[in-house]
Amino acid sequence: MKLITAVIKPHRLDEVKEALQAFGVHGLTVTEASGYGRQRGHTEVYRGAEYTVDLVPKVRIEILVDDDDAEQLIDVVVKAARTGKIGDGKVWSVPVDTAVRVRTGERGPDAL
Amino acid sequence: MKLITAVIKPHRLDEVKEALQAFGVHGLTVTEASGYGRQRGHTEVYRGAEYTVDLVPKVRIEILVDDDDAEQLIDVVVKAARTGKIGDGKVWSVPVDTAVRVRTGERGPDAL
Amino acid sequence: MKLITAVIKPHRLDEVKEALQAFGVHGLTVTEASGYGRQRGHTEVYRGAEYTVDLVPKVRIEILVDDDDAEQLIDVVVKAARTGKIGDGKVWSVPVDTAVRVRTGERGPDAL
Amino acid sequence: MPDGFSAGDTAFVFICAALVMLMTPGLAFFYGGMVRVKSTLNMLVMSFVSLAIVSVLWVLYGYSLSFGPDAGAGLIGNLDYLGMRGIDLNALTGTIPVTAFAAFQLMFAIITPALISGAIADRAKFTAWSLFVALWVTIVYFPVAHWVFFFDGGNGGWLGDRNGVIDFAGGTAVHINAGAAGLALALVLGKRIGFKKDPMRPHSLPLVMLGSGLLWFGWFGFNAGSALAANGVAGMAFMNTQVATAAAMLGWLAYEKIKHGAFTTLGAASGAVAGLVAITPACGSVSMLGAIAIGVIAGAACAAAISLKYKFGFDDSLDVVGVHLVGGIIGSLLIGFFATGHVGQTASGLFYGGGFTQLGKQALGVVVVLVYSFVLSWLLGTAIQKTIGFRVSEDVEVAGIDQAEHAESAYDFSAVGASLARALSTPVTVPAEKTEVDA
Amino acid sequence: MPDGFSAGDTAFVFICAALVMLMTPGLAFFYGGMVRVKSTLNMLVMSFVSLAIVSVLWVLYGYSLSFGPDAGAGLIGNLDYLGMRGIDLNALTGTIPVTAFAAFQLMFAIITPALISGAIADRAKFTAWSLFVALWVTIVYFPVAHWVFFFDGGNGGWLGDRNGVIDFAGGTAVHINAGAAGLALALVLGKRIGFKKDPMRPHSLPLVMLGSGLLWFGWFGFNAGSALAANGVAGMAFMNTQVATAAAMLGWLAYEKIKHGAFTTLGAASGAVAGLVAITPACGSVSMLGAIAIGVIAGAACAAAISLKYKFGFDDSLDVVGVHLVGGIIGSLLIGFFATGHVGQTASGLFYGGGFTQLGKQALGVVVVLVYSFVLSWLLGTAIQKTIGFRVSEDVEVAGIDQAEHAESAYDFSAVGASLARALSTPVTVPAEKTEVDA
Amino acid sequence: MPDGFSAGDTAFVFICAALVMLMTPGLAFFYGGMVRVKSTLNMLVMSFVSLAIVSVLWVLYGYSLSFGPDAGAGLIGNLDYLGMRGIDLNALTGTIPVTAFAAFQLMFAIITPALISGAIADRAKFTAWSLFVALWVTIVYFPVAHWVFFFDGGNGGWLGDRNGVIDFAGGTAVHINAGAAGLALALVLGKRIGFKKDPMRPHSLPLVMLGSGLLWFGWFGFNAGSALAANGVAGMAFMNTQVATAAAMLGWLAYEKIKHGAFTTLGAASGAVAGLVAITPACGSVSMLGAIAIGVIAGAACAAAISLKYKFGFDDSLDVVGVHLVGGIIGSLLIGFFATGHVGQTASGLFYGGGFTQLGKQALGVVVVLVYSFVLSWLLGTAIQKTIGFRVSEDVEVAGIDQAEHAESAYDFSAVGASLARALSTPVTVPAEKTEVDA
Ligand SMILES: Nc1ncnc2c1ncn2[C@@H]1O[C@H](COP(=O)(O)OP(=O)(O)O)[C@@H](O)[C@H]1O
Ligand SMILES: Nc1ncnc2c1ncn2[C@@H]1O[C@H](COP(=O)(O)OP(=O)(O)O)[C@@H](O)[C@H]1O
Ligand SMILES: Nc1ncnc2c1ncn2[C@@H]1O[C@H](COP(=O)(O)OP(=O)(O)O)[C@@H](O)[C@H]1O
Repeated sequence: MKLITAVIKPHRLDEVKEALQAFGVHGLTVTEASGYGRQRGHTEVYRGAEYTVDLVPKVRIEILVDDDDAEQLIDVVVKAARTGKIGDGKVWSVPVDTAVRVRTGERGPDAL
Repeated sequence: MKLITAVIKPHRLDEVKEALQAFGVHGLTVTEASGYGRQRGHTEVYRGAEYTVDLVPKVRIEILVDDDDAEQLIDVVVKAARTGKIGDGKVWSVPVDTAVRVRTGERGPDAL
Repeated sequence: MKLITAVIKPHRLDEVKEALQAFGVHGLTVTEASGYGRQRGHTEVYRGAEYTVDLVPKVRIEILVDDDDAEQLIDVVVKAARTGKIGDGKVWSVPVDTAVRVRTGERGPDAL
Repeated sequence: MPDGFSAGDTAFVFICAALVMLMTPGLAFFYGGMVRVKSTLNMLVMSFVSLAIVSVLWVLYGYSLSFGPDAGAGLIGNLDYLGMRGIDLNALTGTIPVTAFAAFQLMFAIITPALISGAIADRAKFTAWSLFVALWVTIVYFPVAHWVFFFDGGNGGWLGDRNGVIDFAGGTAVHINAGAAGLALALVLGKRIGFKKDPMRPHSLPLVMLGSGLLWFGWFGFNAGSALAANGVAGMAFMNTQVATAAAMLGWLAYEKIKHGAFTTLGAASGAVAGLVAITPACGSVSMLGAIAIGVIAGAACAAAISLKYKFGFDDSLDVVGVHLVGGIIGSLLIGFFATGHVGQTASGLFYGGGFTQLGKQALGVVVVLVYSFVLSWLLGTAIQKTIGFRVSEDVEVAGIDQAEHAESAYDFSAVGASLARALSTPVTVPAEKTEVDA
Repeated sequence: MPDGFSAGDTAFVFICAALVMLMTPGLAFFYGGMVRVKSTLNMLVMSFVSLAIVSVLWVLYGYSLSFGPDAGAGLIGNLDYLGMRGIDLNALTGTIPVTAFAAFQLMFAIITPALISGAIADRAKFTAWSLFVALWVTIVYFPVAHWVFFFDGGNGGWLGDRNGVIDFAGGTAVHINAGAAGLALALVLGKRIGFKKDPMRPHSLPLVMLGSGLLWFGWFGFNAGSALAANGVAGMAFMNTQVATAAAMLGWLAYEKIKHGAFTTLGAASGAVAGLVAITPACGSVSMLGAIAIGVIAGAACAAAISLKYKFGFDDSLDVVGVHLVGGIIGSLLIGFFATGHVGQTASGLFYGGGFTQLGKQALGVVVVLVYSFVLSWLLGTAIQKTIGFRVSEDVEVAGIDQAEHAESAYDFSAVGASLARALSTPVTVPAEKTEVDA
Repeated sequence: MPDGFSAGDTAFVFICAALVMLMTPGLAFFYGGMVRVKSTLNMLVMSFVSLAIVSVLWVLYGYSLSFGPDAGAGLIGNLDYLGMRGIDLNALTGTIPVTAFAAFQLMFAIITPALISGAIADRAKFTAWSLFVALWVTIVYFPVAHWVFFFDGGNGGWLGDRNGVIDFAGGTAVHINAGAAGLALALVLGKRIGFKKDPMRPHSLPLVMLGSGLLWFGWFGFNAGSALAANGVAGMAFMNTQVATAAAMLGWLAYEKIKHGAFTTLGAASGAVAGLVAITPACGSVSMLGAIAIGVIAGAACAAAISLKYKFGFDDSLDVVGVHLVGGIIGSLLIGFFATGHVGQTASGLFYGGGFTQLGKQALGVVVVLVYSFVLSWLLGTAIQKTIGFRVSEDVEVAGIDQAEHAESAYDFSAVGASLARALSTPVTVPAEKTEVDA
């Protein structure tokens, strides 16, 4: 199994979720994150001084998948998350040793 | 070493922590997350329309452990987190190359 | 490629970021977390009873890097995050199969 | 002070003016809590800027247009009081100083445009909004206030003084006026991205409740203060305000429990506001039982009315139409039924033997103000949209208007906030270069 | 207006009534900030619904039961004023319109049941609570208000008018009454899951401070307004209110610094409220130095009293007993010591040469109201629990009552909130099927 | 009540006193929203404790020092009213009870030290601050109030009554006084860690707006109430307060839009406060057009003034100097130009044919209060710093003062809060052992 992690623009979550659904993946875990990269943040004025805030809100998604689906799923996510503008984010995949469904104790692919 | 990640129901954190303590693990890192799976969310009424909110609050726990303890620890977590109801969550494990304790620079199992 | 994850004291983020910049790494993803370890939390008084809150705020940083840079980068992070006081946190590294830049679809080291 | 002056009445009106002033911040919180977190500040400051703009215009010419001697046919005041000239310390309006009356009425002129802002949440340029406020009070509010609130023994405003439309505290001049303008602007600016799809739930219901609490509190000044004296009429207006609001909250909660299965906090707050709106024109002419009836009707009817926007597809974001326009119409028309002839005003409604006469007058007031405000607001909004632009760009709307228009975020609760900011922001003293950015 | 009328007094009482009205939202924020985030809204709306229910009942029959002509033995008013009939514009109570008096007293009737809600935070069904409020004011508050507040030259209420119990602004009728009822309900509903184990700290102390600030502000209306005239007695009540509150804050802070090593914000807020409670009955009969003494005593004593609940194991969640019952008793009894005979009332206390007489009367008032309220509230609560059920299910309590009872969450601060919602929610126009869900 | 008494004036002053009381919580929110989340509570409670301390001292000796019969040369009151002895129910000040006057003035004495706290956000020990408040009101505020506010037919305070310095409602005694003291303490305590580097942005702008809304509302009591009567002068003060505030908001917004490219919410709030400050001394002596001029000038000038701290390197954290000192000076001096001689006071300014006379007097008032307050505050602050220590340790400052000084966190919004807390906290009834901890 693989764990696919995607750090994307918050307002693309919509599309990603629909794409996953279409692909047949029905579960995911989301965390709020902030990112810093080559993209620039926004400017804020406070008390007569301006500041550039480089940290930009992102959504971090984790999806457990079968090894066989991993590559394809990455493509699905990348495509759905893309706006073509700087700051679109990253998707990566790491190997998973075991996965368990807490409710039933099922292991491996059955746990998904 | 392994990194065990558990996405569980928030109100089970209590039990998980006590189980870990009993097992001899004394550290963990917690993040707030939301999950989406086969479980359903709740209904909210807003201005004369009802919405089903599918995203459900979860707690995401990370625990670094020795390879030898990993399997057993997963069982401990799964048992402690289980309510038997849908939405109990997932636990998975990934291999870790290195781990360092920042304060001392110790590496590997000693870093835990 | 590797994924370096660091759980550190929030007020060291400053130094870590500067050190990374100096090292030549320009992107990272940050999440707020809380940690529990051998460090103790603080005491709060509420309505005539005192409580020790053991969960302490931490910052969780993720950095994707080339295999070659991984070891050195870990050292950079550890050095920058260190205060020498208990609760300084952990840094660990896991192997990454693939990484993709969402904007362009570039894979591997080019995606960083 | 001259003869006829009453320190008691003056004390009352001063404090009522302060209470009505507080309603605008109250409204800001009511609206501000209801939007998504990314447009909180814009919502707040749209109300606050109305305090700033209208106060200055009022002194310059607004008071004169609204309450200066009639310039002809009850349509508008003349320019005798430009810059408040001639208003001296001892001049009276009834039993109170002119300054007290002018201050009290100013607060009405401030909140009316602020009410409109709820219809165009999340998407109006701040400069365009400010311009709109200045122009709208000038060509819509000041004249309408003259029509409804200026009394001069039959030679005052054409609706109130000359034609007997009863509007004790502003059901037409304030609520129908703002509601119709809100509808016009919602049409001009169009729907928000995600309208009907995204629930766009309130980001802070405690802020909404704070707003509704302050509105309720301030509304005693609005309604009872409209008696312009601390007397029995004010007392009746006070009690009617309280019980109609209470009844409307119950009406709204009952409606939504039956229709949607839950008593919501937002429903409680909205129901209270609906009741306050509906009793505003009527509080000086109905009995307390009448006020309860008006409240229940308004609460349930407004609860039903807010789904109209989904049916007809106009994005009146925070339900200015559903609450203020509909509530204002209900309250104004129900006077035609419930006026007892024994409270503050002598006309009787249908249920008290007065026949259809008063109802007809009320209908006149409703239609005139609604049409006038809708048409002029639509023209004004369209003119602004066509010239300097009224609506922000799609990117700004998605990223959030607070950032783009005000260079601020409403909250920073991060435990690591300071550190993150320190780590990742760079103070610059000149505006940052406009390179490609990710917002 | 008729002879004897005073516009100044009327203005004063109107504004005081508005101030007291604001106390109920203030209380909602005070309580709402103190609970965990998952029951914020429920806490707010328990107070707001009291505004709604009690106002309507007041007009229907409450005013008549409390302030109608005595039906016999000073126990209750008769039904002369059902539906407020016969209350015309010019009728006076003392120097002010009856409507002003009725409005002022109504606000007391509203806040009293709202105070009780703090004892049963996080676990009461909203429908059951609403029913409780309606029944409780009818069988407990309206009679007790008659006993304490109805004066008619010796033929009024049996405690105040007939037996000389001093309660200037509601130490017995409001605070002991609510506190005893809170104790009863805490016992009937039982402890929250996690009581004594989970700290259940306030989710927003700024909201608590807002509440206490508004309560303090409104309390000037409560106490000074109880003079029913803008005169020297009101002035003394005003100053006494301010300094007792100040002294109580210092008393509480000192106590907790010594006992627990920190000056907390919650302690400052709670101390102020304890002082306000304790001076309420006494503000018309003690000197300013006496008020300071009462404040310090009440602040320290209430700070100590809130740990009783841990000792005796009843879950009075937000310390209605520790603050309102204990504070009310302290203030009521201390009149027996500190009454000077020279402020608003003529009876003197022990320290001013009056012997034990007044203390005895005060003890009578305390005991009667405490016992009456406790017993009836317990019966009422038990009856509701046994029939429609008063407490929510364990699942609802764990997941949070806001969601289950009100279909809402208090806040949505997520920067990605809108997007998450858009992505993951599906608008439905009919109630969602009740399938197995994870909350 | 005795002859000369006016119930109307009394009602007015009572309510104004309550309004001014509300300004201190308002200030707490204004300041509390502006700091980072980790010092929110400390900021709130620094204001609230001023309510507690000053109220008690006022009754003990403060009122006597400020408003007791002059002890000589207009420098201070004597001790005739220690413990408020001799103030009976029927004693009058002008047309109102002495208690009403004493209550009104007390609220001024409370907010003045609270204003100072903004200069030393995030870094003052709470005990040291409390001590400072007690000493500062005693040796600085009470005398200065006597100089400026005590009138006794030419035998009163030396600035106001004897030398004709016009300060209607406290431009010198309150704002310059607090501003100069803030500057002194900012110097004594030194810069915060991260000053100039870390933006230290407001953690909650809605809380800031709530604060500014309540301040604006309460300020009507402050300014109009200073007429001590519900009359035409109060009316002029009321209107001037409103329009100067409005104009100042526009002035500030315009300045920052031109200079930094954005209209900020914080700018709107700060501009309003700057206007309120500047009109405070002047509201009883200028026309409404003059008030607009003063407002615009003050708004823009204060917006410019807040960057002085970066230039000169003193960390006046929340701009007490930039807003209150600068705004107070502007308002006080502009009286020398804009006083019409026809409003509440008879002296005319330069623009109204009065020459430079009044301007000279105003300059005297400004300089005297500024220097006196700065010097004594600096000495007092230094003495406290050298003895018990005024500033917290570096560790405490980094981790956040709320935790260390108050053992609390402002918010707990975590959806899992309760569970996390339950899981990970251990109730202890004795203070936890002080082992090495990570905060
Ligand atoms: N090396 C990295 N490790 C982890 N996350 C990264 C890294 N580089 C970028 N990111 C994440 O990706 C986001 C977008 O990166 P950026 O370089 O701005 O955009 P792009 O990938 O379009 O060039 C960042 O905000 C950050 O969250
Ligand atoms: N494929 C997945 N990848 C990552 N997280 C998942 C996945 N499926 C489910 N989850 C997480 O597990 C939680 C419970 O999943 P769900 O399917 O509802 O329950 P169950 O495991 O009891 O069948 C979800 O809320 C989500 O956080
Ligand atoms: N086994 C673990 N797995 C995951 N995170 C851990 C583990 N142990 C500690 N941590 C994280 O590291 C932080 C510091 O740990 P602690 O034991 O207090 O400090 P130190 O590493 O200095 O001894 C904790 O707050 C937690 O976030």
